[in-house]
Amino acid sequence: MKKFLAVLLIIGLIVTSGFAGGQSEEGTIKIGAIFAVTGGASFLGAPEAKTTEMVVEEINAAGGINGQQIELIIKDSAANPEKAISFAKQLIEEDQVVAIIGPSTSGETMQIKDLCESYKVPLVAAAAAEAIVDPVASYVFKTPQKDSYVAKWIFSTMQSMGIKRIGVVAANTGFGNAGKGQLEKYASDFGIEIVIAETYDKAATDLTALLTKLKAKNVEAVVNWSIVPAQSIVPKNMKQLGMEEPLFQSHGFGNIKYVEAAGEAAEGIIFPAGRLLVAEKLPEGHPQKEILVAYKTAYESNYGEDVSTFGGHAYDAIMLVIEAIKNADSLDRNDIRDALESISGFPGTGGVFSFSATDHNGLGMDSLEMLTVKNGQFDFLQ
Amino acid sequence: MLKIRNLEAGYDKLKILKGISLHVKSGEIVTIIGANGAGKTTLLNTITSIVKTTGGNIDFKGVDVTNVSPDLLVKKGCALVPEGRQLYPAMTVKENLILGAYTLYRRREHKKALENLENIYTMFPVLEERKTQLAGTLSGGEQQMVAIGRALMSGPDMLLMDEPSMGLAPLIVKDIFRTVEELRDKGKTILIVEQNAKAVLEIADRGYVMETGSLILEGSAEDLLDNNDVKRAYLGRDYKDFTD
Amino acid sequence: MKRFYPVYILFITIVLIQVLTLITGKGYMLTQLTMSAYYVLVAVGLCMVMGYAGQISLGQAGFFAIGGYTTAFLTTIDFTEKAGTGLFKLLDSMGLLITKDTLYGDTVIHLSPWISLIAAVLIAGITAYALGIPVLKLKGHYLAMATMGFGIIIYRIVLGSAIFGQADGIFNVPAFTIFPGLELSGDFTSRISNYYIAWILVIIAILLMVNLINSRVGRALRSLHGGEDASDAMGVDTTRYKVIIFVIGAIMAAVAGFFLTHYNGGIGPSEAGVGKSVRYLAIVAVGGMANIWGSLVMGLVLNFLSLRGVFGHFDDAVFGIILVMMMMFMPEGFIRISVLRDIRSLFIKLFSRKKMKETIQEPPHE
Amino acid sequence: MSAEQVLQYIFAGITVGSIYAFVAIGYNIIYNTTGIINFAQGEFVMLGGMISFTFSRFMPLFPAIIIAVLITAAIGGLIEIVFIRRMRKNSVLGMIVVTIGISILLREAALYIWDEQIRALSFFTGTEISSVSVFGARISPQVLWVLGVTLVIVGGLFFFFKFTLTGQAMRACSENSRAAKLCGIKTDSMVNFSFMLSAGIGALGGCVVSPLTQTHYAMGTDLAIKGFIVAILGGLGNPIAAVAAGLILGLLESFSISILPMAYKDVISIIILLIILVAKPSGLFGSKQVSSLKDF
Amino acid sequence: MSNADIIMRIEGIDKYFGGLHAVDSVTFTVKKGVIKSVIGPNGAGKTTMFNMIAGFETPCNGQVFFNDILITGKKPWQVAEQGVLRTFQNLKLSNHMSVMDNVLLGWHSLGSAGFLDGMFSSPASRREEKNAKDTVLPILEWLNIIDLKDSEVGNLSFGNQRAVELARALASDPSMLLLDEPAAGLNMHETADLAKRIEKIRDQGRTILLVEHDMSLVMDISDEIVVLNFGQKIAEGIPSDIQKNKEVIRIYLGGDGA
Repeated sequence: MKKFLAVLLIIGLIVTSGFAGGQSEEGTIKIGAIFAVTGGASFLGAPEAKTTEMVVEEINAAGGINGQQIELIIKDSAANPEKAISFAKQLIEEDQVVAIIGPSTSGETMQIKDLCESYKVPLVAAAAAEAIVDPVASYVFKTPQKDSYVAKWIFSTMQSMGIKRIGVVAANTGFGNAGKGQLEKYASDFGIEIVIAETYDKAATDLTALLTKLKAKNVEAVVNWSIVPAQSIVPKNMKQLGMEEPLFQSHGFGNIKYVEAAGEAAEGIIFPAGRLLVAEKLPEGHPQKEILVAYKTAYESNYGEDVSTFGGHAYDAIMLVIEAIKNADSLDRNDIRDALESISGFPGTGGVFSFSATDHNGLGMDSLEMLTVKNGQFDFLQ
Repeated sequence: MLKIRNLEAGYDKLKILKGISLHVKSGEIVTIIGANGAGKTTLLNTITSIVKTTGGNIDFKGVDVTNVSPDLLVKKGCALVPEGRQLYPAMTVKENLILGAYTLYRRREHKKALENLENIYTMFPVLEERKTQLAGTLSGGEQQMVAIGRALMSGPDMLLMDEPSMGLAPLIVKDIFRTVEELRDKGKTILIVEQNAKAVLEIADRGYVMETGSLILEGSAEDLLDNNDVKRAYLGRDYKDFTD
Repeated sequence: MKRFYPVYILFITIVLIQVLTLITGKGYMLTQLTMSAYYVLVAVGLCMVMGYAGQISLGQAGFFAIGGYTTAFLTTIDFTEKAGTGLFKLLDSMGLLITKDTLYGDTVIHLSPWISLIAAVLIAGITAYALGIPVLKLKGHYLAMATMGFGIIIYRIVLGSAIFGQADGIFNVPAFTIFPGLELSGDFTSRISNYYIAWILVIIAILLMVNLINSRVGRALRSLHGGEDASDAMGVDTTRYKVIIFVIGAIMAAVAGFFLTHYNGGIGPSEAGVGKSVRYLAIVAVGGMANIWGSLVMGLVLNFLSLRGVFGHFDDAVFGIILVMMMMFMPEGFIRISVLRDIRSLFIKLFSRKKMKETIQEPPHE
Repeated sequence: MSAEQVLQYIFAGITVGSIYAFVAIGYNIIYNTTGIINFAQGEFVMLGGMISFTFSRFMPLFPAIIIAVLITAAIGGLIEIVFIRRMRKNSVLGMIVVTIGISILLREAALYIWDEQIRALSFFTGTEISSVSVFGARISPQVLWVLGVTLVIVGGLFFFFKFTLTGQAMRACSENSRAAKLCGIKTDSMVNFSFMLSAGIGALGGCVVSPLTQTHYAMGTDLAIKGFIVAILGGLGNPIAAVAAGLILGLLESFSISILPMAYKDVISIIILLIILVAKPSGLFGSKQVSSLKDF
Repeated sequence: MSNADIIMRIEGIDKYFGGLHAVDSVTFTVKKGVIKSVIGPNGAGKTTMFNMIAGFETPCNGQVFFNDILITGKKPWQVAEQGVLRTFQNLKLSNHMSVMDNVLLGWHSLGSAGFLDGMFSSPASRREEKNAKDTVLPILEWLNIIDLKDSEVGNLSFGNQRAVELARALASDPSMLLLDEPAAGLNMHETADLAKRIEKIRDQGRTILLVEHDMSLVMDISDEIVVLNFGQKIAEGIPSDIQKNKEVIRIYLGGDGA
């Protein structure tokens, strides 16, 4: 009998919690967020969720937007597209959010791109793939710099270093695949030959065999495109193999943890990234400096961990939405979309955003800097 | 030394022992004979608590040992030579024997264990010759010696033996039972469960006859040897036609 | 017939829930209820394989993915350029080509989902058959690992192959017009009809399975659970029965994958992951293994809550706890006869004050 | 392929193979005493890396590793007492489900204790960039550590099972647990000890490979699967063969990369698993008879 | 005797397990409509022989013919379809199924409804199911378990479980029954009942091959007996002869074989 009552109690609790969800106070501005806080892409989702929570708390403490408090509803999709779809529908219909930020991964974003477009809900994605804003869907925006800029930066740097034959390795994530595609697309424009391009598993723990394969092809440089721990395994394994060729990484390397994990092997890695990582080293008066330093200090003091560019993408997303709401002075999704599209010269962590009807990324080549690792720190590439 | 009163036990719904009472005095060889499936092995397994008792009690050296864990019984000085020998086939003869003295080693009585080992080697010189051989590769008779030796390693006062003659040629059976007699002469108390009635009754002091979970007869070995009921228990109740 | 009472109750409950959501203005919940229905379908199939026939499968998500990816792949290729060729003219005349305008102003021509539905069922069925014949000879850990291995292979293939969109999966999967006016899609306007499409599919599947369980074949399947020797000795061709029920489970998973992919408008590799297979396993376990209704109820409740994000960051942990706790404390599952008996005796106690019988009535011992 | 490259692939294979072997040894120890495949074995490796990393901030590396091994062993023992012991009489199906559940719980617990970030112990000798040249091929000193520790563990296990009373008692339990009980061996304690031992070995593996592969809360699942493939390949219940099988799988994978795209690496090893399962379930090194005369 | 009277011929079957010669070139025949018992001490190879006849193990050498059809190498279910049904010493019943379902499982080989029939509950399959129930009810009645038909088998007493197992075997209308220690675990009263039932089954024209330890039962009801020891056939004949056979007495009572 006790057992049965317990069962009844549990079922009752579960059902009520299911039906009771979604109740909220009136008069707040609801913003939805879908991040992969756990699961395979938690490297992205966790700092993103922390950042948005922090930002919203700050703004609410300072009185909110136009006197209204923000209610942030974060859903953890664990990088599952089907959950992202479920959550997007929930946020749009049930929670009636004015805009959605996220998801963290390109796959999820692409799965809900059409959804947001047909229900006319502004989506500001924190995922990188170019396809999110190309073709342009009028309601879909993204904050990370375009993959093609990254590829072009890498290639032009190679050009100046006189590198012609390269090997490319990428993780089997949406980010890695998209990056590999961009590299393959633009290589010939810069007179660079990709001798070999390979994909490795995102959970790979040893890549010496793969790198041996690259080494055998006598490449002059290696590009690794990923957001996963392999970013520090690749440099370590290269050093193990005695490969002295320069290693280029993507903007996914924007997390000092990977530098620490790679230790001395990280020295000299070259990668393009937003200026967040070198905020303090920026010259005074740079339009981004103030905001970068502010975000960085706030994040690091709040969570006791180093800031990463991924958190920065979410920071930009939430700030852009807030800016748009302010500018539109309306909670209508269409007004917010219009306001988003007309944002111009807005400094964020990823660069200075200027959206237009044809550009929903809003960043130019100059949003990136070529960085390197020097003495275990990020620094400008000289 | 061993006293059993109204013991009942079985597996799940299948009740095998239906109120067994027996006793074994110190220094005796007592045998329980009966046909296949009479419940003899279950009785020994119940004494060693491998099968749980559902009724009655077992008293060893004046202590109630009903349902105590097998290792405690070994410590108290009662060891079982199981049916089918149950050796560790992929371990050497010596390793098999040493594990018999596991409880001694645990009590740090290494010297006593070593003594026991020496005694066993004297009793079964062939085991010393084969001490590095894997037990699974020995002949049936030798395996039975290992099984007996292993039980003796803990230096028990009482030995329970389950069908030591099973699967052995008659000559070897004789050897084994001669060894059992020797053990009795050295002061061990022995309870043998056996199907081979003739052979075991020749060495036993007393015997019980078991049939479908109950003891139907008790008597001295000589009496039992001549008892027609014994034959009945083996060959069926219509034995009337059976004339010797 | 008596054994269909639960089916009637199920149908009434489904209607009641819909009406309830309508009255309370929580119609949006139908979205997750619809998605859960498809996962329930997978769980019911696994329940047949694992609960009734006693064959563990840790590869059910692989079959789901086969269904989903087959249709996603076939219905998203654009045949605009080939539309003039003979084969496509033929298909067009049979109404098996569909022209659609995209949100971005392009026009694409793609295959009708009817073709991909047949393909999905065939591919899943044939794969299950080819896999089942060697693998179902294995038992216990070996069978678990072999089926899990199959799941991983499917996962790796969809993750590694460009035609399946790699890590991004396939999106923009068109709606499936079952007949004019009834569309399988995630559109908010067709939410109620889709809720019924999903649940009627589940009811049909359950009806078929309840029938099967109570038939000659079903008896033979149930007898496999305790051990195959007895069934074998009674003249049951155990190998064949195991393989066929495995195929049926696989087809149910593939059909679920097909429908959910059209409902969601896309599919990603996470649907093929081992984690998903473990979830189905958890649902069947918590439902009481050999209990279709248990799988149904727990599949509905757990997926519904999970898809609504109720468990938050603890989503996986919840399923882990369920697995461990269930197996340890309630190996017969949550939804089982004795719980119903408990309910009944509760009522008896409340209303009649008669002394109730505590335990199952055991026939007298001799 | 030049000789130097071949050697390089061999080294790569050995590195990965030893990691797999660590997991497979753990599987085998538990399997031997209980007949259970502990699907949470990969999590022990993860715990080893995580715990040692945490302690290495307060103390030198080696004490930190020892503490990590001890703590993980205790966790293993605790798991046996809390979950496995009362489940053992249950069906195989139940055991599979429970150990999968435990692995999920350990993983999620690690996520909440250590978050999603990666951790890496520092190199035992040298640094990330030091490497040794062997016949022209290059190898990190940490790989030598991994190899060395693998060998020491294999040797240690051999000695333990062959020459110590506890080791012999554990073998006795696995060969004939009824007879072991009759010899006065507490089989429950032996099972418990086998969980501690395999957890400890897993944790030690997790520490040694951490500098190379890094430690991440979700690393266990993949390792568990690979470790299982290796255990099956070598023949369940045979830790020494597991090391050989680990190296074979590692080499196969590493040479497969030289020919095929790496994306399909796992498909290859799983197809090997399926073939072995169907064609020769007793493993590469076991005939039916030898596996009945289990030997360490 | 004419060949037509012989229902089963066992010709020189052999089985080795590793080095153990479990069954050693055993040859005997079973006449139609008799009760034939196989006896012998533990480890004599009785169960192994049973397993070989029923298709659970394949003999290393030799053949078994049933009604002149070779059945060695067939799978157990194929042997069962031929009409040779076995019971198990340790009761392999489906404990979670009802008595009725267990017994209907025995009827399985007589039915023909397949997966699709089952799923769609086709009229033919429903008719068949009804006929099946009509067939098995008298069996349940005869074995006094009709009142238990809806109980789960796992909850029954051991005696009743034995009865279910016998009912299950009978449900297939077998021409030959292989009974593996059907009296194990039964009390005297139940054993006496069982003896009567087995004789009744024989009187219905079925052939019975029996492995049993209870000598009283064996001697009471058997028409013929085969004695095995160490895998070899050492005697064959009618019960009274077997009881007088010196070799048999020796292996049962022991002694020097004098």
